Amino acid sequence: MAEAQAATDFRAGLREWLEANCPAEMRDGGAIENAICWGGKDWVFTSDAQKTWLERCAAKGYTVPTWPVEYGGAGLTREQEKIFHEEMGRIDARSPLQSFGIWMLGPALLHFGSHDQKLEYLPPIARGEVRWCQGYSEPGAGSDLANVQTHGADQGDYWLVNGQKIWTSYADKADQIFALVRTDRDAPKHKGISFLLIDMDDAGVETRPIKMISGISPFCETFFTDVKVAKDRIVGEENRGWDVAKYLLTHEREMISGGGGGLAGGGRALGAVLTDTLDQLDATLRADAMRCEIDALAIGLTLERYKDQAEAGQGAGDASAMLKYMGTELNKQRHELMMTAGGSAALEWDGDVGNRAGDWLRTKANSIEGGTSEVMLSIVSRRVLGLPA
Amino acid sequence: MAEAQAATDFRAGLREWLEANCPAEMRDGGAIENAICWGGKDWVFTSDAQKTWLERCAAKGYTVPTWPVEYGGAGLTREQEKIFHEEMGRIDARSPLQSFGIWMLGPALLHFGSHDQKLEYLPPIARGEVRWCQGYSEPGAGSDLANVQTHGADQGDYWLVNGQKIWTSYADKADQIFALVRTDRDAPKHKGISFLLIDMDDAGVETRPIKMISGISPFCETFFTDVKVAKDRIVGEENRGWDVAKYLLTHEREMISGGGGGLAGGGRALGAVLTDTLDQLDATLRADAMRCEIDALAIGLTLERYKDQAEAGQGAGDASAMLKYMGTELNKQRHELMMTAGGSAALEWDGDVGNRAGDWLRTKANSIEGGTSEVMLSIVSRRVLGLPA
Amino acid sequence: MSKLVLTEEESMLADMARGFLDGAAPVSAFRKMRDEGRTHDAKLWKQMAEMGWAGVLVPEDAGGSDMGFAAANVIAREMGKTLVVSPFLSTAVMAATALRQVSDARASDALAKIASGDVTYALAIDEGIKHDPEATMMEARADGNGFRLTGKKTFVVDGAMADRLLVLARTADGLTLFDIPSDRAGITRDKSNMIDARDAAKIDFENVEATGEDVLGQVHSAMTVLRPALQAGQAALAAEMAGLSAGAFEMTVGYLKERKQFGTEIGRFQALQHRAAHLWCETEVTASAILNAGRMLDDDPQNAELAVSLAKAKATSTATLAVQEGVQMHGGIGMTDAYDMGFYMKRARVSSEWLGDYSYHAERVAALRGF
Amino acid sequence: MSKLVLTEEESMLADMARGFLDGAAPVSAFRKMRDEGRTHDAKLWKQMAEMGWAGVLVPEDAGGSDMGFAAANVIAREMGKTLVVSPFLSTAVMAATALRQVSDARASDALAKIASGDVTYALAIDEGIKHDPEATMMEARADGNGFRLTGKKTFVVDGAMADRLLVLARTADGLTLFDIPSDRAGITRDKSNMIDARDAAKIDFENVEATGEDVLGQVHSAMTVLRPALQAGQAALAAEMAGLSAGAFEMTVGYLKERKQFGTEIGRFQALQHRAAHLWCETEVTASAILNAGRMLDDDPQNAELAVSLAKAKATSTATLAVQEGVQMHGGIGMTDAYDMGFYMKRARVSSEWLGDYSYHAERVAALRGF
Repeated sequence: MAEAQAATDFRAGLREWLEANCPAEMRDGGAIENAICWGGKDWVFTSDAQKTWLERCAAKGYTVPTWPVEYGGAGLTREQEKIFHEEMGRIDARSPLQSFGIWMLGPALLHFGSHDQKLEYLPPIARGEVRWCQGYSEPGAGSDLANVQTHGADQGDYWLVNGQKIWTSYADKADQIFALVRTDRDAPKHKGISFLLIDMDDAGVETRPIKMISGISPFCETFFTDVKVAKDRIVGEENRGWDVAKYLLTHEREMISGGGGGLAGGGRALGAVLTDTLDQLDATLRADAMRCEIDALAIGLTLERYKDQAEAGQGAGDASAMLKYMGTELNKQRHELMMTAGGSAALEWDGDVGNRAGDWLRTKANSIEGGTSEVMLSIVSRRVLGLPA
Repeated sequence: MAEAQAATDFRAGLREWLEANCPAEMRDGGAIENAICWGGKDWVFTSDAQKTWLERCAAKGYTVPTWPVEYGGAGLTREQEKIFHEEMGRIDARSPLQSFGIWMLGPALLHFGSHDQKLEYLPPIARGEVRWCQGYSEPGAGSDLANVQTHGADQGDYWLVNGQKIWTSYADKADQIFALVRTDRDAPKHKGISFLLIDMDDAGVETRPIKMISGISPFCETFFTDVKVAKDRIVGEENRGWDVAKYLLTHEREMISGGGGGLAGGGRALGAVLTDTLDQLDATLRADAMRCEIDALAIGLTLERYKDQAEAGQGAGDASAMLKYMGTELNKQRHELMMTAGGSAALEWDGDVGNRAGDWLRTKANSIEGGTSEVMLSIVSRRVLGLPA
Repeated sequence: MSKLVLTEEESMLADMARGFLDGAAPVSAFRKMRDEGRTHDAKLWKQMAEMGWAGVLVPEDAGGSDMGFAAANVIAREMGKTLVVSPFLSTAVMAATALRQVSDARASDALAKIASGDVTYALAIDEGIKHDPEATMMEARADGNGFRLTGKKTFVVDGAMADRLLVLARTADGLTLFDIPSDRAGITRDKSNMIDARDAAKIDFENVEATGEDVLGQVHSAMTVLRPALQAGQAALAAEMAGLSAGAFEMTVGYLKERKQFGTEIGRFQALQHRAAHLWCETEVTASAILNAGRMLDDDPQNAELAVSLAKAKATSTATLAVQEGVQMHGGIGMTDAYDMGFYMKRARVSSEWLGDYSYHAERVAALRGF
Repeated sequence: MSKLVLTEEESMLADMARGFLDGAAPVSAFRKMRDEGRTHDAKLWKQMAEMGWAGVLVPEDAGGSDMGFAAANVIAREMGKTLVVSPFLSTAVMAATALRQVSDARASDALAKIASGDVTYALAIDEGIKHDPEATMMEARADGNGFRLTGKKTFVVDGAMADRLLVLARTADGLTLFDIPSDRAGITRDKSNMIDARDAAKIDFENVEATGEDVLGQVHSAMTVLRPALQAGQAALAAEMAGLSAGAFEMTVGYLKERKQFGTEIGRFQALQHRAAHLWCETEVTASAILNAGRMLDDDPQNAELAVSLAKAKATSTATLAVQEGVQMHGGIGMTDAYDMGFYMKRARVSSEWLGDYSYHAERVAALRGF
């Protein structure tokens, strides 16, 4: 009962704070791409309200509510985090900050970093001062992520890094990159990789956006030419970067699966969204929309269940592969139906129904980035079902 | 124009013959399993009309309309065969005879048999006097059909056959069996098999029905213990039986795919059948029924197309694998929908909607017998697409 | 809202149930019953009652164990794994839930008898081939202080063996639910020959007398009592189907590891691996929906309908896939009556239909989600 | 009924078309047009006219090659393979078919101009976001001996560049089809920025004058003329989509054979093999439906509707699958603008929608098949 009272008190206090501190302009849900605040030193706030909202949240640790207070978080429990998201949802508040630092580097540092590294890197992420991007994939490597050719030559105080990364999301806008670099060419494929932190302003770092079929360029190619990376700019041990990468992939998969709020969040039902443009759903569209809705709800509940399991100390194991697979395949289907419902209006770039086609095309990468659906199924097959490789 | 006139004349003559010769009781389409006349020496006609109809058709060669006249057929061209089926369909006439002899052994003999063999074996098949079954699969071999262990030891005048076959359809009712027997154990897997003809009454042949999940026993296990098979009871060359088997598999696949008349024939639309039991189809059922209907029509047309191509001398190649895969998967789907539309009435054995459940369960074997769907896809992958094994 | 993770008690309950059922009711026991034409095992049900399963939803003061809906789902899931035949769903879940909605001495007494395993129930609801309580046409004509029931019910699961029937009938101003013994004069039960070899019946009511005492809850207000019962049944049936899917899946994965074709285990074939993996993913998200339905029924029953229909719809599509893949991946052997896979397929089909099929619940989900 | 096999002439036509298009209009030509913002290649169209393609459905006495609908489908399919941009469907197939329904000198003259490549047409039919000619609201108000057209048309494919428009409008007793020049006073064309980088426009009609001469066919009877045109267009579009599927599939299978991952060609992975094989099976049955539609339009046009809707529905589902698998199997590179696969995906989406989407034609099939 004391626990329940504490939760009620927390909710009341939070609600009061939100009422007082969340600017009215920030209460629109912000589901659209360009409402997102990504932070970073070059960030240009789209409004004063966006800046105020970020600062106020950062001061309370609410940009990273579950991180420890000393690293810029609010130290919320899982129970409190749920309440936090419920109360944010209640007033339709925008997320104050999103970034690869929050989703990926942060969790990696919290798990693998030294206390000093956490103190150095985490608070700037929480405050939205430094924007990170990831450097995993390399040209030609595709799903074989451990096939890292980018090389870090040991020069005593530093590594001299040469090579090329691809699919580096928003590398052209990031301040720093965390990258997989081969630091031992003689070791087995997975044993000679280190997880390095590199400043995008360093000499020898170049980046170039890749134009995608959706017409936008969320991804880049990034080139390293004789880049010097100091020996303390490493997460985890030397040549053990694959452990960090695997850990991070799990986070990435949960994020892509909809953990970022897309699916699980109390969004509108797909069927209802479809009727925004169509008076009536024909049998095919209605049947498909129902199936998608059922899957969306079940996947959303699974995300909650895994979080509850994690809190209860029951690891979800390789379940992130499952979530990633199911979430992204569903998302692709949803956007196919959105396109169908949009009819000819959805066939124009930035037509009467917005950038629906661009969003649709963007989803096609969901089941490729962060591990393809095929790789996810193989992971489940081997690690969960124990089928022979 | 002369050709068109000949077709018109043929149609007129046939129509007249059918009007005069097809008994009224045989004009009910006979879509139900126990309306089929299978023939054979133990066959008990279900009615005088069934007997009369068989005899009249056999006399004209209409049990096997495209076979040469000298072997018991009517020697129809492809064009005439189409007209034959149209006219039979027009008066909803039952097929006078169906059998594995017609579908499988006949085509094999026509292709690989000697003139004497054709004269000996084909007319009794055409007249419904001898009922054949097939002995391909063996226990444990599954999809690996060439994994034949049943052995025929060369004894000069005859082979001494020992071994066991499984999934021998209606072996308990058949007079004769055509079987794959290993006659050279030292040759590579596909090179030591012969295609033998064995009398089910021979000493040492035993057969035992297998009860299936549908409650019926269309299949048997068949055992050979020191069975003597004379040297002239072989189709094709010794140790080249796999060529015959492969050729036959193609026919079997076309038959299972619906070539037997199930799908391609101008049957009622699935959606219309479903409304026999349900006043209104909900969105899901309607959407599924439309998809099935579209696929059924397209597959039926493909069957026609391949026949037309064959007539035009353009081989359909490994397309039988495609037809088999598409046709059987569709048929399973159709029966799933039939079950859904039947609701609780379909959940009883022999309930108000007949043996709908039994038919449904029977279809589950469609994608296994005659080569699984997985084997069909692998055949397409390798032989049609040229993907590496 | 409680967490979407099994509590320690629930995990223990699952383990105990599994342990008990593996001994007392493996699939071979179902096969034996099927072969002998039996649809009820009185001794087994008595044992279940002793373990508190018959009274899982009966209050403690009526002799029940009162473990709640989530716990009932845990038991149903374990039963599903080995195709256990019992009156659990009809009696312990649905009838008990219906009776619990009524607070009178007679209901208390009935609940006590359920808990002790001394009475079994069946729900005589549907009249057409699809589940649709609102479409009830059966008439309960007012007659003196009571009623006369005339009409036909179909797909009455457990109806041939049950001691008592909950009968839905139309009265002047709506629907009324009656709780009557199944041997009352004018009732004729015709056992259906079901593909899952379980008890179901068509029941004919010919001018059957029912007193005011026989009405469960209020006249013209059947749904107040029946709806919670149906929801509890739908959730538990979804759980049973999840168990059934798990049982079929376990057989299938085992077969993939052991069966050799073309010189290697078929489980090495990537196409089968990916299909098996996809199926596992479906079973995982289904599990979440079912756990959620149990939690909602326990914590917020007034708003549980979405959770329940979600669970039943998803459990239905997953079970259908599980048995289809199970049969196909087993090849010919899976088609034989001597192998157990066919039992799973037939039970999956019956449970898909019972208490509302996929479409029925999908349409409920759509309506509750605003489209 | 003609046979479901390509005639020798049709095979030769396909080979010739392929040979010509591989030289004159490979996918790289489309990319160049897209990059330059062009949606029409007048020189290419003139060459096509010289080969008889513009007049494929124009009678020989009007200067056409009169090869028939099946032949038009053969050409459309080859165009689809390399994403060829041309006025073929709007002008040579649909406008020509509409004009052929009318036997007057003016129509003959128009057909001759189509055959020579001197005039292009667009069909201004739809007003809402989905194809639905019967829902036309645009008014053609009687005015003296003629009409005044006021209203808006959307998704007018080829509408920004076309010389003439076939405009569907509502008159007193039904729908009437007008054949008017696109520069007539009161017409405002607003080019749409289409994802397939082709020509489409929204067109505004503000009190546009149309004389009795401008009416194609009979007043109030547009469908007599328009329906055959739409059916011809739907069949040819289905054929184009089949070509598109084949083009995407060929790229994909090529990639499977060449691309290595985890030390081997990805085409060795059985899961991909089976998906590719399934896709090929779908393309095969789709081909039959399209061939059948061409035969029916040539042989029995009054009863071609089922065949046409079947072809368009099946072509749509197959093309959708082909491009989805194409992108997924290519991985990241398939998502880049520098690679051609995205073009196929975008064109598949636009052609799925044009002239009726999957549902539209599936519902037609269902209706014609009695449910």
